[in-house]
Amino acid sequence: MAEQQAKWLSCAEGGAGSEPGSLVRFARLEQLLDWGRANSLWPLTLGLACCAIEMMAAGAARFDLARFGAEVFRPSPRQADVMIVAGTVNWKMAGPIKTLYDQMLEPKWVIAFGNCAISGGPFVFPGQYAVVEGVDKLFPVDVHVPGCPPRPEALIEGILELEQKITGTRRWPRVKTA
Amino acid sequence: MSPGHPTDSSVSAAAPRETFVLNVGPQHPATHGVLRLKLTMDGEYVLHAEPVIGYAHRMHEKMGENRTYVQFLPNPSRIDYLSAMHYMHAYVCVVERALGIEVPPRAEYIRVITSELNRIASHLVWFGAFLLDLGAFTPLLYAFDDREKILDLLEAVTGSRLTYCYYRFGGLCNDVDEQFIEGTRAFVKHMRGRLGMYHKLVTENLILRKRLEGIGVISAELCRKYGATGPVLRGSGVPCDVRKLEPYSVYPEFEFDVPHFAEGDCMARYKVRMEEIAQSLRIIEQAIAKLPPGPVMAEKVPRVIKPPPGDYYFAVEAARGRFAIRLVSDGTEVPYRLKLRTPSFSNLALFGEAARGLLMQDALALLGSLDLVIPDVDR
Amino acid sequence: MILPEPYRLIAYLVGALAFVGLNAAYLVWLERKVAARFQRRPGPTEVGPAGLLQPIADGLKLLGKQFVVWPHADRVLFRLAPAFVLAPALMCLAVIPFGHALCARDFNLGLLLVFAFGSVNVLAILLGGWASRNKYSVIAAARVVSQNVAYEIPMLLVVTTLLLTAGTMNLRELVQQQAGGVWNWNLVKVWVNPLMPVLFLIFYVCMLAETNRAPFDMAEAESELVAGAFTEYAGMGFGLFFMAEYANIVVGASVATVLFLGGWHSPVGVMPGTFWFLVKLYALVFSVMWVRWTFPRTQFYRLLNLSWKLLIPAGLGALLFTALILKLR
Amino acid sequence: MVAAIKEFCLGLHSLATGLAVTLEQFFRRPVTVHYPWEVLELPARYRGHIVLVRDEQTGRLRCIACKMCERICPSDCIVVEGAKLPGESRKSVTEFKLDFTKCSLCGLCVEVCPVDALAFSKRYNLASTRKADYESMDLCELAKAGDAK
Repeated sequence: MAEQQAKWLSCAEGGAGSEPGSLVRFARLEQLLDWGRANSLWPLTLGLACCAIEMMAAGAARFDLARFGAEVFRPSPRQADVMIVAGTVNWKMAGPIKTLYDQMLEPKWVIAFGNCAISGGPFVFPGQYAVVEGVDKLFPVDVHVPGCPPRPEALIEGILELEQKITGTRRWPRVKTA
Repeated sequence: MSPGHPTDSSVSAAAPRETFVLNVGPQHPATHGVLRLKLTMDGEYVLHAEPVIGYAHRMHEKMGENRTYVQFLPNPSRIDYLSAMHYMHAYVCVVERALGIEVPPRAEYIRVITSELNRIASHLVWFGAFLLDLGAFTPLLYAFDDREKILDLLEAVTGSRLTYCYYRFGGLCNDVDEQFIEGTRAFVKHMRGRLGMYHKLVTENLILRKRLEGIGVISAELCRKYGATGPVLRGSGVPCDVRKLEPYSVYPEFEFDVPHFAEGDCMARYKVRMEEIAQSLRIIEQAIAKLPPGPVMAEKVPRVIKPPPGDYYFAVEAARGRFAIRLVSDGTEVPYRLKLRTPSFSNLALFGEAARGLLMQDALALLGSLDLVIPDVDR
Repeated sequence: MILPEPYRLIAYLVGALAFVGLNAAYLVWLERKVAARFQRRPGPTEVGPAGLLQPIADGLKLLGKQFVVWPHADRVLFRLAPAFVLAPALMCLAVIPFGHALCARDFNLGLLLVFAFGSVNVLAILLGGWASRNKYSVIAAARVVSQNVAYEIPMLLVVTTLLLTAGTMNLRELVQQQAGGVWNWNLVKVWVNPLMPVLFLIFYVCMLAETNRAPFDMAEAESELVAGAFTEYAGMGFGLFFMAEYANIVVGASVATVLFLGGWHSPVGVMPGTFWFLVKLYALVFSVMWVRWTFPRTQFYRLLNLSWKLLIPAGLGALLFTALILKLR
Repeated sequence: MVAAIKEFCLGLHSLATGLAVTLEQFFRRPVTVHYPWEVLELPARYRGHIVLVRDEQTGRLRCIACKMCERICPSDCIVVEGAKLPGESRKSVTEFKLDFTKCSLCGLCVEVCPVDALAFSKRYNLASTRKADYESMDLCELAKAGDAK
């Protein structure tokens, strides 16, 4: 068990910059592709716990992820671009979720949705044996959306944040909150 | 019209057949979360189904032994996040029973209203997700639309949309206002109309009826064998409801029926849940009409919760069936043992036997009709 | 048209290619918009005005995505299948008369060609599913083949019945016979054959099944078979399957328009033109989407039962009945 | 036979009603709130992460660093430090760190506070590329930033 955990943890260290490197790059073309990628983020259908319901709510009519072209939930990791880790990941699930991440094809992104995915959330206590304390220990995470569970708006905000990360600019206004 | 299902004997009698193992999950759209099913298949027939659980284990019982009674308050709502109110209800009630606290009537009435609203919300999520399993996408969004209306009401009172931490030992953390009551009244009216629409769009639909009628029959005997409760048991013709059998809170003061259908197929379970939404609306209507004034918090609640040593038990009817907590106290601030009896676990247990011989499509419809919440299975 | 034959054909095929490409891209957009409206939400709005740039973003994304043939898959067939799935749909469009003069290749056995090429697309999905070496893909591929074989029969029976009264397999002539207003369309010519509306209904159901659309979407039964035959495909490989689905809908709807809805003729009898063809075509496409976003999926065995036990006997009955009428008349 | 035909007709009718229901919805107005452009009004009791409250009269943070919240928190996500300012009888807060990534928004800290020094914020749309943004939120700093606005 401990060995397995250490193995998975070591995988994540290679981390950041998930895009495959290529020798020749075309600035304009890259920009165009990035625009395409940012506006067509197809998430993987992966619901783990409570937050998955809020993820479904974000796709439902009131919040409608479709407006940003991100409503095409793909059940097959091959066709998904962004993995929304919505819920608690425990060590039994760590293997499968790592496999899913590896099965997704480049370029790919990860949104850690909810406190459990970010750091294990309320399930962390001294001597706990089950919960992975943050999926960033398993693979690089691009956007963190805190909350328990976060509101669907927060997921939309996470997607916008990710788009900003991909294209470098933000097209939408920022919502001021008290 | 249904094809002959190969039983075990017919399989062994035939020439050597090639079977294969289909691994459904842990990430699969039909498993609603991180359940894994190992299906041994002969073509499209399921010969043997084995649920593999534990992918969403979150140590709730262990946490119960590690923290004080108050600190465990956020946990019950995360065991089964879809019926958070019921789980909170069971937890605060078991502690109240241990401490011998009398809860003011207004608090009990509000608990019933919020619990029943939560039950409707839970059934709506099930309705949407089940139809998504069957390949219909649109009802999911209609159901979520209605659910948002409930969430608005509950959020205004509790401050959160899903994992409410609202009940306290001895009452509630805050009172409801006139706006909530007006909103609930309006919702009851709205939901009655929408139920009619759901029946027109879904229940009467030929394709749906053909997909559910006579599929995945679960007998009362099978339910008894595995301890299945809730809509699954009621779909097998047993009018078993904790609210009627072991009345708690102020449920005895309301008139409502326990819907049950004898067929035991997916359609029966579907109809039970749809009928339960209507019954919940009835209860809410009565509770609002009778809502007494007064405080929402008992006066004599000790600041430090230290129940006398003993063994306490409390069961409620959650959206998925009987949820019970057994609390063993050793007189300290921390429970000695907190055993959770979750309905999804028992309901899932019968899947292996019930799915045998079904076609894969029907087996997944059966799985959907059990209405599982995986963290509730794994705890 | 003054261009010599080979050039004309090439020009038309390029045109057809553009038409299919545009249609596929924008039918996806339309589908997302229509689905959204049925579900009381706006659908794509933020990418370009009214989300019109959404298909372009999707296309770019798919083009820029890694395409991996995983080690256990059949390398050649896995790559071939996506190309193989789109080509037949293109070929079908070559004989469909969009307007009085707008037809790439107008020849006497046009209808036969459409059905011949129309059947190829099944093979492509079978190849894709089988070459993937994924259990879900193989199950889906097997389902698709038995489904399409089952539904080809009633479809051809219906068409044969229609041909008994029409007497030609030339698509342009078929349209010409329906000139002069809505009462001359094959759909409402009950005095020629009282079974016409029934024939259309059978044809429509078969069309849904042949194009693997809900409630008969066994190829991509998302909630059961992950992504069905396309589970292992990523990037543009998946994109081509996606495009082919819409190209097939266009072909199916075009054939239905030609056979039953009077092709390019206007319903009031004046001002015929390609415009009317497109209106009818897209109305049919809309109805296909409407059905998809309303109904749940059927069971696989019921789907086959429907064909073998209901549609084929009904088709045979209709054929016999029509033959009798023609003989007695 | 008659029953079969009747059922067939009823089935067709049910399909038609289904189509009619969705068509009716098709022509209704969408219910969507266009989030970055328009926002939903949050209820007064909405629970975001906690923030420190200032006293209306003195303008100082109400917190007296009694550490009740730190003790009751189920997830150990609050760290409070306080010191007695010269010439004062009660302590005042010098550091209030919140690990929001562990919080379960149960509200126990707000309820237990003897001087009502804690309140829920309305920040519901947090998202960041950096985990550190939420791992140790300095609520004193946040309160200052809130004043500056």
